[in-house]
Amino acid sequence: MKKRGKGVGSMWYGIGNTGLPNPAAAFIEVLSDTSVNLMVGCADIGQGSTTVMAQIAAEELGLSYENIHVISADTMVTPEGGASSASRQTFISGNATKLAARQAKATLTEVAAGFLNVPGEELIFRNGEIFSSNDNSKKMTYRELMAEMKKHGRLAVGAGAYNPKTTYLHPETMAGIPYEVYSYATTIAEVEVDTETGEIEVLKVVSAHDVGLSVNDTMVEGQIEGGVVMGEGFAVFEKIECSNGVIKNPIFSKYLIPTAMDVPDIYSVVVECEGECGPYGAKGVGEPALIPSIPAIAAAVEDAIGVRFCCLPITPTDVLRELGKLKTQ
Amino acid sequence: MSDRDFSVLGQSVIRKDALSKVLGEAKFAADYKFEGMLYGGVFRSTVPHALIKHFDASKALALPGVACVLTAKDIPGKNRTGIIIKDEPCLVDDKVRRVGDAIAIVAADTPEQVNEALDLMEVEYELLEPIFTVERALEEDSPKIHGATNVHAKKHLECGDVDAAFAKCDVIVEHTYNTSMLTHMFIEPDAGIARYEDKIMTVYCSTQNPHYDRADVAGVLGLPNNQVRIVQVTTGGGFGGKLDISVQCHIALLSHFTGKPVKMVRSRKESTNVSAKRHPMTMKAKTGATKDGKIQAVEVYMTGDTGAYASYGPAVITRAVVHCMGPYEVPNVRVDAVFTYTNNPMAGAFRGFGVPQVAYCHEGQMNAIAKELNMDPIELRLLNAHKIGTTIATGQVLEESVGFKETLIQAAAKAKEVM
Amino acid sequence: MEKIKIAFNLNDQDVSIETMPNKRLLDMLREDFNCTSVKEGCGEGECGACTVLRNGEPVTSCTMLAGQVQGERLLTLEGLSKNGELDILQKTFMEAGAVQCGFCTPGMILSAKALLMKNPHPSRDEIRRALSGNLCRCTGYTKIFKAVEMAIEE
Amino acid sequence: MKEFSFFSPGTLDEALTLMNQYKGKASVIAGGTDIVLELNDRSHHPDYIVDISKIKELRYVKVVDGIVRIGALSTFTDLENDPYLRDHVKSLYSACYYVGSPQIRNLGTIGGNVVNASVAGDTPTAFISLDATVVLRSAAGKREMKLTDFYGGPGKTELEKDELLTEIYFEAPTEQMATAYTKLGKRKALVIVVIGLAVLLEKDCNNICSKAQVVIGAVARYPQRLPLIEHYLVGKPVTKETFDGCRDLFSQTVYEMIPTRASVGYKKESVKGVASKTFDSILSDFSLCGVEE
Repeated sequence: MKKRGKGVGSMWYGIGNTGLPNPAAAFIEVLSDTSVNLMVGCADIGQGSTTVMAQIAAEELGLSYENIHVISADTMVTPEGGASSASRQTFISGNATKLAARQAKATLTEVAAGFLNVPGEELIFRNGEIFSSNDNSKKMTYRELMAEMKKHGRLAVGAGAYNPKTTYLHPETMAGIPYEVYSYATTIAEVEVDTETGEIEVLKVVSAHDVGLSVNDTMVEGQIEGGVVMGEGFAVFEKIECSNGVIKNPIFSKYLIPTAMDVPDIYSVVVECEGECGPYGAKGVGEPALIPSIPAIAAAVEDAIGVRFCCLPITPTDVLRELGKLKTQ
Repeated sequence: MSDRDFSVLGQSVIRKDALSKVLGEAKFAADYKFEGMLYGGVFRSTVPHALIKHFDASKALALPGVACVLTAKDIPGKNRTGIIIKDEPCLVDDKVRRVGDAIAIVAADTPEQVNEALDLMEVEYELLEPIFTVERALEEDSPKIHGATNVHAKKHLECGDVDAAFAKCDVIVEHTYNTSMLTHMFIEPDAGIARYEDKIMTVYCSTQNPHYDRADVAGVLGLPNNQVRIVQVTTGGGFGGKLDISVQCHIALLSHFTGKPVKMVRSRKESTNVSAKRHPMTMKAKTGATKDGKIQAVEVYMTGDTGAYASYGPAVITRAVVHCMGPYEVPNVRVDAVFTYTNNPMAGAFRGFGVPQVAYCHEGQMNAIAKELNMDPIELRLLNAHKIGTTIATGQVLEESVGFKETLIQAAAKAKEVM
Repeated sequence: MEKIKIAFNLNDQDVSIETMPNKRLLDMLREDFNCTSVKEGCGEGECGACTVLRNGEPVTSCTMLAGQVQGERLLTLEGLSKNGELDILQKTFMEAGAVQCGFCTPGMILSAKALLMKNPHPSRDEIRRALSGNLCRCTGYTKIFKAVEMAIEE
Repeated sequence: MKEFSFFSPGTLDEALTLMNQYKGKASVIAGGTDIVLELNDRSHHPDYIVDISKIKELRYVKVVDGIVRIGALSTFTDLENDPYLRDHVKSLYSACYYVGSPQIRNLGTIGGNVVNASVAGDTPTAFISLDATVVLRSAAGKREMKLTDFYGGPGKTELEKDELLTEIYFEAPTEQMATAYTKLGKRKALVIVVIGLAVLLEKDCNNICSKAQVVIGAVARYPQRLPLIEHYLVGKPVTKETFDGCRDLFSQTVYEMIPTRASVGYKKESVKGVASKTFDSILSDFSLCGVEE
C-alpha cells in the first residue's frame, strides 16, 4: 500500500565562522572607459559568488553588470577572501566589495560634485549616470565623469575589507556573539511510502528561505533546489559504509545520490528581510538551502507511516523494520 | 522587503561563467596542460593504524619514465597541514592514522608509469590497535591517535537553570538521533597542476580555499607566503570537500624536486577515500515545554567522530552546539559535546558544518512536542520562533534581519497551494 | 603493442589518428583532439560527465575504447554551436540558471540535445528519464529541466 | 590500462577466427560498459582485445515462425525501441527499459548482459522466464542450450574461450499469455537491482492458469526459476485473489534461498510487494487483451 505524509522542518544558520574573526577583502578600479576590474579573494566553486560580487559592485557604482570584470581567487592578484564556506561569501566578500566600490565612489563623487557644482551627498550614481537627487537637470554620464577624473589626475580605486562583528565565545559557557547575522528557513515536504517494499518517494518540497536580500533570484532558487535534493540524499539515500577504516562505497555506483528521476517537484520561496549588516541586507543561502529539507523529509516519512526514525538515512529496510515486518522467521 | 529601488540587485542576470561553461570552454584543473609536464601519484596506506617499519621504492625508481619518489624526509619545510589544527602530515613520518594516508609521492612521464611505479612500491607495517568507535576512543586504555587523549574537542554551553525549568514543564520529550558519515560527491574529482613561474611556485587547482592553500604549500616547501601563488581554476563543486588540502602540497613538492610542471588528477575512488567526510553524530536530546506550547528547556548531549585528523572538526562541534536548540526562544539550555579522533576516514566540512545533523535533532524534538500537545507543528514553531529582540543561548540579542516567522508563514501558504 | 588507425567523424569533420589502442575514447578525445569539454567524473559510466553523442545517441566515453569509434559520427560540446551561433540549449541553459559548477554541463546539454533530436516535444517525465544518466550535485536538476522545456518552446 | 593488441572484425567469421587464434588470451568487448572499467583499473589485462561491436549481422530483433530471435549485439535501446517487444514481450521490454541510464542502454548489449552473468543483471531474469535458448558459435561450429543450463555449470557460464554468444531466442508469447518484469532498486535510475522478478503466465479459455514461468533475479548467484510458485499458480484462476495467495510463498522461497544473508529480512518481505506489482501488470495486460472472463 502507498501512504502519503507531510512534514515540516526549520533551521537557523549563523553566517560566517563561529565566534572567530573571518575577514575578506576586495580591490576595485573603475577604468577610464567605465569598465571595472574587481579583484576578490572569494573562490567561486559554482555557487555564483563572482556574479554576486559583480552585481553588488555594479549597484554601488551605478554601472551596469556587464561593466564589471571579476578576477577571483588568485593569491598573487586578489586579496584574502577566506574560504568559500559557512555561507559567508555573499555577506562578507559582498560587504568587502561594497566597501571597495564605495571608496572608489568617494573619489568619483568628489570630482562629479565639483563638475556639477552640487554637494556630493546629493549625487546619485545609477545606470551609468550621475545626477543630483534635488535637481535632475544637474547630471553627467559616467564617461564624462571619467574624462573629468583624467583631467584632474584622479584614479577611481578602492579597497574594502570586512570582518563580521562577532566575539570569541567564553571557553566554559560559550557566551558571546557567535555570528553577526543568521539566515532562517522552513521546508515542507510531501512523501509517499510503499509499505510493502519500503520505498520512499519524495513528491513535493516547498522551501522558504529568509536570505535578507535576494541578489539574484534565479541563483538563490538554484541554491535552494540543489540543497533540497542534497537533503533528499541525506534523508533517504546516502551513507558511507565503512569497515575497519575502509570506505566500501567510494564510487557513484555504490554511493547513491539522487538522479534526475528521483527529485521532487520543488517550490522555492524567497523571503526578504530588512537589515543593515549585509550588503544591502543580503545574508547567505548556500548551506541553509540544504538543512531544513532533511528534517522535513524525515518528518514526512514518519507522518506517512506513523512511526519514528532515529537514524538517517531512512532506508526501505528501516521502513519495513519499523512497520514490524522484519521479525525473524 | 527593502524599500530601496535597485537597478542591478535582485535581477536574475546571467552568471559571469555561464557562457564558457555551456560552450565547454571553461578550463577545470584536469584540463590544463603545460609543456614537459609530469604526472604525479600518491602511494597510500592500506591499513588504519600502524608504524612504518620499512618502505622501499627502489623498483619504482628503476622504471623508465619515473622522475622521482619522495617521502617525508624530503620535505624541505613543515610536514604538517590542517585547516584549524596542523595535525595531518603531508607525507607520513611518525605513523599511519587512517587507510589512505599518503606515504610517498611519485612523478613520471605518463599516468601509466605512475600507476606502475605505485604498484612496485613496498611497505612493511607494524600494526597498531585501530579505533573505529567514539566509545572505544574515549576509554582510558585505548591507544592514543594523537598525543595523550583521543578527545579532539569538547564543548559545553549553558544558560538559565535547566533542571529547575524541566521540573516545571508539562511535557518533556527525549529521543536519541543518529546521522551517518556522508560524502560530498562533487562531480569533479580533486585535481591540480603546479610549476615554478618566474621563481614563484604556482599551483592551479580545484579548491574552495586558495588563501589557506597558499599557507600550507608555503609551509611544506619552506617558502615565504608570497613565493607561492594559488590560482583557483574553474572548480566543479565543493560543498566543503575542497576546503582541505588535496593535491596542492604533493604536486608542489614534486614540481619543486623535478623542476618540471606536475599534474595530479585523483580518481573518483581516491577522491572519495581521502577527502573529508561529514561527521557521523549521535545526539541525545531532552526538550520540555509548558502545555501552552512554550519551550522551556533543552538539553543535548552529542558525540561525533572526527576520524584520523581534525580538519574542520573544531568548527563543526562549535557550530553544532550553538545551533542545536533550533531557531527558537529557549530560556534554559545545556549542551555538552565531545568529538573524538578515531582511525576512521577524516571528517571535516560538509555543507552546514554540523547544523544539518542537529537540525534533524531539534526538528524531531519540535515535532514530538507538537504531537504530545496535539498542536500544529507550524503553530508551535511560530509560538517559539526567533524574532527581533530574542536572546539566544549564548546571550546574544538578535537585533536585525530575523525573518524566521515569515518563512514559516510563506512555506505553509505555498504548501497549502501545491500539496 | 601495435598502433591502430582510427578514422571517424568528430564534430562534423572527418578525422583520423594513429594511436595506441589501450586508451579510452574519453582519453583520446581529451588528449589527442583537445576536446576537454568531455569530463571524467567517475570513470565507471555512472556520472555521465563524459557523455558524447555517437551517431546522435548519448554514450559514456569512459566505458568505450578509442578503437570502437572507427567509422562513427561523434559530437562533443565543442561541436554543438555552429559558426559562432549558440545552440538553443546552450542559450536556455544560461537563461534558466541551469549551470552552476559546470562540470556536468557538457554531458547534460548533449543528453538533452539527443532527446530533442529524437523527440522535439518531450514531457517532464521524458526529460527526467533522458537526463537520468547525468548526475548533477549542484542544481537539484530543476533548472535543467526548465532549460530543456524552454528549448522546446522556442 | 596495460598494453594489448586490438582487433575489430567486421564479420562474425573473422571474429570467430580471431577467437580461435588467440584462444584464452583474447577478451571480447561489445558494449564495453563492464570490461573497459576493468581494463582501465588494470584488474583485467588480456593480450588481445576483440571488439565485436562492428559486426552488424549480430544486431537484430526478428520474429520468424513463432520464434523471437535477438542478435547478441542488440543494445538495450534497440530492444526498448522494438514495437514487437513492447507490445508482446513486456517482461523483456521492461527489463531493458529500467537498465542503468540512456548512455548505458545505448552501449550495453544483450549478449554482454547475458554473458557477464552479473548477479544484478536485468535481462537474464526476463530471458529465463521466457525459457530462452542461447546460441554459441565458434570456428568449430555452433551449439545451443537453454539459458538455465548456460548458467548451470560450476564456472561463470558454459561459454568456451573460443566461443561467442551470437543469439538468444525464445518462443513468442501467444495471445493467451502475458509477461511482466518488476525491478526493485534503491533509486529510480542508475540503480542496481535488489530484486528482479519476471513472470510469464498463460491462461486457458476458462481463465485458469495453464502455464507459469516465474524467475527471481538478484537473490541467488543466477536468476532462479521458482517451481513452488509455478506449481501453485498452475490450475488456479487468474485473479487477484490467486496472486495474493502466493505472496507468503514468495517470502518463504526467498528466505530459503538465502537464509543467512544479511539482506534476507528485507528481501523476503519486499518480494511480496514486488510480486504484487508484477501480477498487477499481468492482470492489467490480460484485461487489455479483452480476454477477461
